[in-house]
Amino acid sequence: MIALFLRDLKLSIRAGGGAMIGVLFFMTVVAVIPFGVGPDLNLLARIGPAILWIGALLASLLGLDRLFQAEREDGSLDLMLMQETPLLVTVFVKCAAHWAATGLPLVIAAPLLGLFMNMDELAIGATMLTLLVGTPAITFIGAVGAAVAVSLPRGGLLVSILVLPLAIPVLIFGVSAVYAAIEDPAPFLPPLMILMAITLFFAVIGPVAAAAALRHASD
Amino acid sequence: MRLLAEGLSARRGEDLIFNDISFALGAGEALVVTGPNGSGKSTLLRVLAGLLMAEKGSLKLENGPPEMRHPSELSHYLGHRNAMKRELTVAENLSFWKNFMGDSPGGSGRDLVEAVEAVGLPGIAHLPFGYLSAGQQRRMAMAKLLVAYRPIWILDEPTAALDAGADKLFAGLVNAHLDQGGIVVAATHQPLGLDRIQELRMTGFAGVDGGLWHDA
Amino acid sequence: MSENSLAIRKFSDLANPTRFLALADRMLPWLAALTALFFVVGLWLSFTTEGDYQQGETVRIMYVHVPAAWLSMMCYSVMALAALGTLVWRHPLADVSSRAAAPIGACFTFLALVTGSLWGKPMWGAWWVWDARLTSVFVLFLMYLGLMALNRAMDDPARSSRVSAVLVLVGFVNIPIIKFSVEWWNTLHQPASVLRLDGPTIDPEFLRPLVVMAIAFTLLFFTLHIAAMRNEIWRRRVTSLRRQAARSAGREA
Amino acid sequence: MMSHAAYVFASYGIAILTVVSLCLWVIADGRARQRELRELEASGVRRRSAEVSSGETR
Repeated sequence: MIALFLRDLKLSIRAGGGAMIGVLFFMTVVAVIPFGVGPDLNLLARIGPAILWIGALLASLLGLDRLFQAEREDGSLDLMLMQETPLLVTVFVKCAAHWAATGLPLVIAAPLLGLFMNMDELAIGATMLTLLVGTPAITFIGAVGAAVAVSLPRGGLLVSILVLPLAIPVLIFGVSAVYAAIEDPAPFLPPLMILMAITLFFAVIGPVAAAAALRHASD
Repeated sequence: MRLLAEGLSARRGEDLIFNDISFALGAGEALVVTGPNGSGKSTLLRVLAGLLMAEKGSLKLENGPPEMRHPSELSHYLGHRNAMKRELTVAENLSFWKNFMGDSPGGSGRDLVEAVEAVGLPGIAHLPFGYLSAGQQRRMAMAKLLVAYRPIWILDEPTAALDAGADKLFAGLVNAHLDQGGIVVAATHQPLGLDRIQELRMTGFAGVDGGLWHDA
Repeated sequence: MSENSLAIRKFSDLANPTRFLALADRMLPWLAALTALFFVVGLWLSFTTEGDYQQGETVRIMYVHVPAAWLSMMCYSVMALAALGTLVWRHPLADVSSRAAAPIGACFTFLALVTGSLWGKPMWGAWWVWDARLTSVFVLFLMYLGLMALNRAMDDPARSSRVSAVLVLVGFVNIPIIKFSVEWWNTLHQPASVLRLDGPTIDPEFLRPLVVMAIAFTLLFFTLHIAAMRNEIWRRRVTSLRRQAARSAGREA
Repeated sequence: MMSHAAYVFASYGIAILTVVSLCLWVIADGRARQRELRELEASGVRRRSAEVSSGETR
C-alpha cells in the first residue's frame, strides 16, 4: 500500500505536473477576484476566507477526474480490481496520495494568498486549519464522482457537476468556522468539529461508494 | 490445484456473448482459446479474471488456499493494455507491481533484474517505460508476470506486437510456468508452440436469446 | 517525423551545444567569482550607508527589492528574445535558454514580491495592495509558473519549444505594463527614480549600493542562467541517449 | 529609527535563502545530469556524434 502511495505521488510530481497545476489554478482564481470586486482592502479582508475556500474547492476538483481514468486507460485498474487487498483500501490510499499531491500544496499556499486578501493573522491561521481539515473531504467525495465517471470519454466536467453539490456542506462549515474564529461571539469549535466529522464520514463513505462504482464500471 | 468452469455464459450490455462454456484445468495444464474476432475470447478471459460477472455458471478453484474468495486473487491478467505508467521507469513500474501484488501462497516472485533478463531486455530497466517501443513494452508487461508469483496466468493476445524471436521467448516463459505446476489460459490467434494444451474454439453466435426486451 | 529528425540532426551537426558547453565551462568560474565580489561589496555598502530620513532603515530593503524587480523583467525579456530566436531562426539553443530562464525568473519575481510586501507592511500598513504595479508583477509571477508547468507537461522539447515560445511572446505585453504602470495609473507604488530620461532622482548615497547590488544581481542571473542552460543541454543529451538505448536494446537481443 | 530592523533582516534573510537555494538547485541538477550521463556511458551508450556508425540512416 505504501508502494501505491509513493507511486501516485511520483506520478503527480513527474511530467504532467498535476500537483503544481492545482496550486497555480488556486492562485490564479484568487488573484482574479479583486479585479471583479475592486481593490477595496476592507471588503477583500471580509470576503477573503470565502474566496480562499471556493478557490481551494475548485482547485482540488481540477485533477480529480484523472484519479481513476488514467488507471483505467492503461489497464492498471483491472489489476487493482483483481487483488486480494480490498478495493476500498486501494481507493482510500489513492485518495490520500491525491490529497497529499494536490490538497496539501493548497493548504500551504493559502497563507500567501491570505496576505494578498489583506486578511489578518488570525483569519489566515483559521483558514489554513479549516482547509487542512476540510480538503480531504472534498477529495473523498470527488473520488466517488471520479469512479462513477471513469468510463465516460469526457468525464472531467461531469465529475465537477456531480461533486460540487455534495461538497457544499464542507464549504458551509469550513467558511463558518473561519468567520467564527474572527468574529468574537460565535464559538469556533463547533463548526470545526462538524467539519472534522464530515471529513471522517466521507473518508468512510467515499471509498466504499467509489469501490462499488468501480466494480460495476469495469467492463 | 484445479480450475473448474461450469456452464459459463456472459453478456455485454444486452448481447449474450457466449453460452455454456465448461472446462477443467489441472496443475501444469494450459487452455488456448481461439476463434474469430468478436467471438467472445476477451470477454471469457475477463470473466475468468473476475472483471466481469458471469451471467450463469460458476468458476471454482479446487484445492486452493482456504481464505481465497475468487480465483482472480490467484491470477495474473495480461490484457490488451500493459498496465504500466509511461512516466515511470520500467524498474519503478515493476517494483510497484511486485510490492502491490505480493506473492500468492505456494511460490515467490522473481527478482527484478532476473525478470527483465528473462524477457530478453537486460540493461534498460532504468529507462522510462514510455521510451520503449511497442514490442519492448509488451515484453516488459510480461516481466510483470514474473515479479509477483501467481499460479494462474490469464493472457489476452499476449504475443500481439511481438516479433518471431520474442514469440519463442514467451512460449518458453509459459512452458516454464507450466513446469512449476501453474495454469495458463491464453487467447491468441497465433500458435503458441505449447505442448500440454487443451484448445477451446469459440465460434460466437448471433442472438440465440434476444435479450430482455424481446420475446424469447 | 522528418522535421523532427531534421531538428535533431541540426542540433548535433551544428555542434553549437558542444561549443556552448566548452565556453560555459571556461566562463562560469570567473562569472561566479565576479558575482561573489560584487555581492560582498554591495552588501557591505548597503549596510553601511545612512538610512533615509523618511523611510528609515527600511530603505535598505530597496537594495534587494529594486534589483530583484529589475531582474524579473530582464529575465522575461531574455526569454522573449529567446522565443523570437526559436520562432524566427529556429536556433536550438534559444529554446534551451528560454526554458532555463523560467525558474530563475520565477525566483527573482518571488523575491521582488516578498521584499516588496516586507517594505509595504511598515510603510503602507498592509502586506499587499491591489495596485497596478504590484498586480502586474504578480501576474508576471503567475506567468513564470505557468510557463514552467507548460514546459514540464510536454516532455518532448521539439514539439513544446514552438508552443511555449508563442506563449512567452504573447505574455511579453505585460512587461511594458509593469514598467509604465506607475505612470499610467495613479498608484501607491512610487514612480521610477533610477532609470529616467532626465537622470536619476535619488541621492547618490542610496544610488551607490543600489547600482552595485543591481550589477551583482545581474551577474548572478547570467551565472545561473548559463549554468542552468548547461544543465538543460545535459538533460536533453540524457533523454536522447536513453531513447537511443531503448532502440538499440531490441536490435541486439 | 531601528524599529523596522526586523523587516529589513527578514527581507535580506529571505533574499539570501532564495538565492542560495536557487544556486544549490542549479548545482544539484547539474550534478544529477552529469551522473546520468556517466551512467549511460558506462552502460555502453554513446552519443551519435561519437558513434562510428555504418547503419545509421537518420
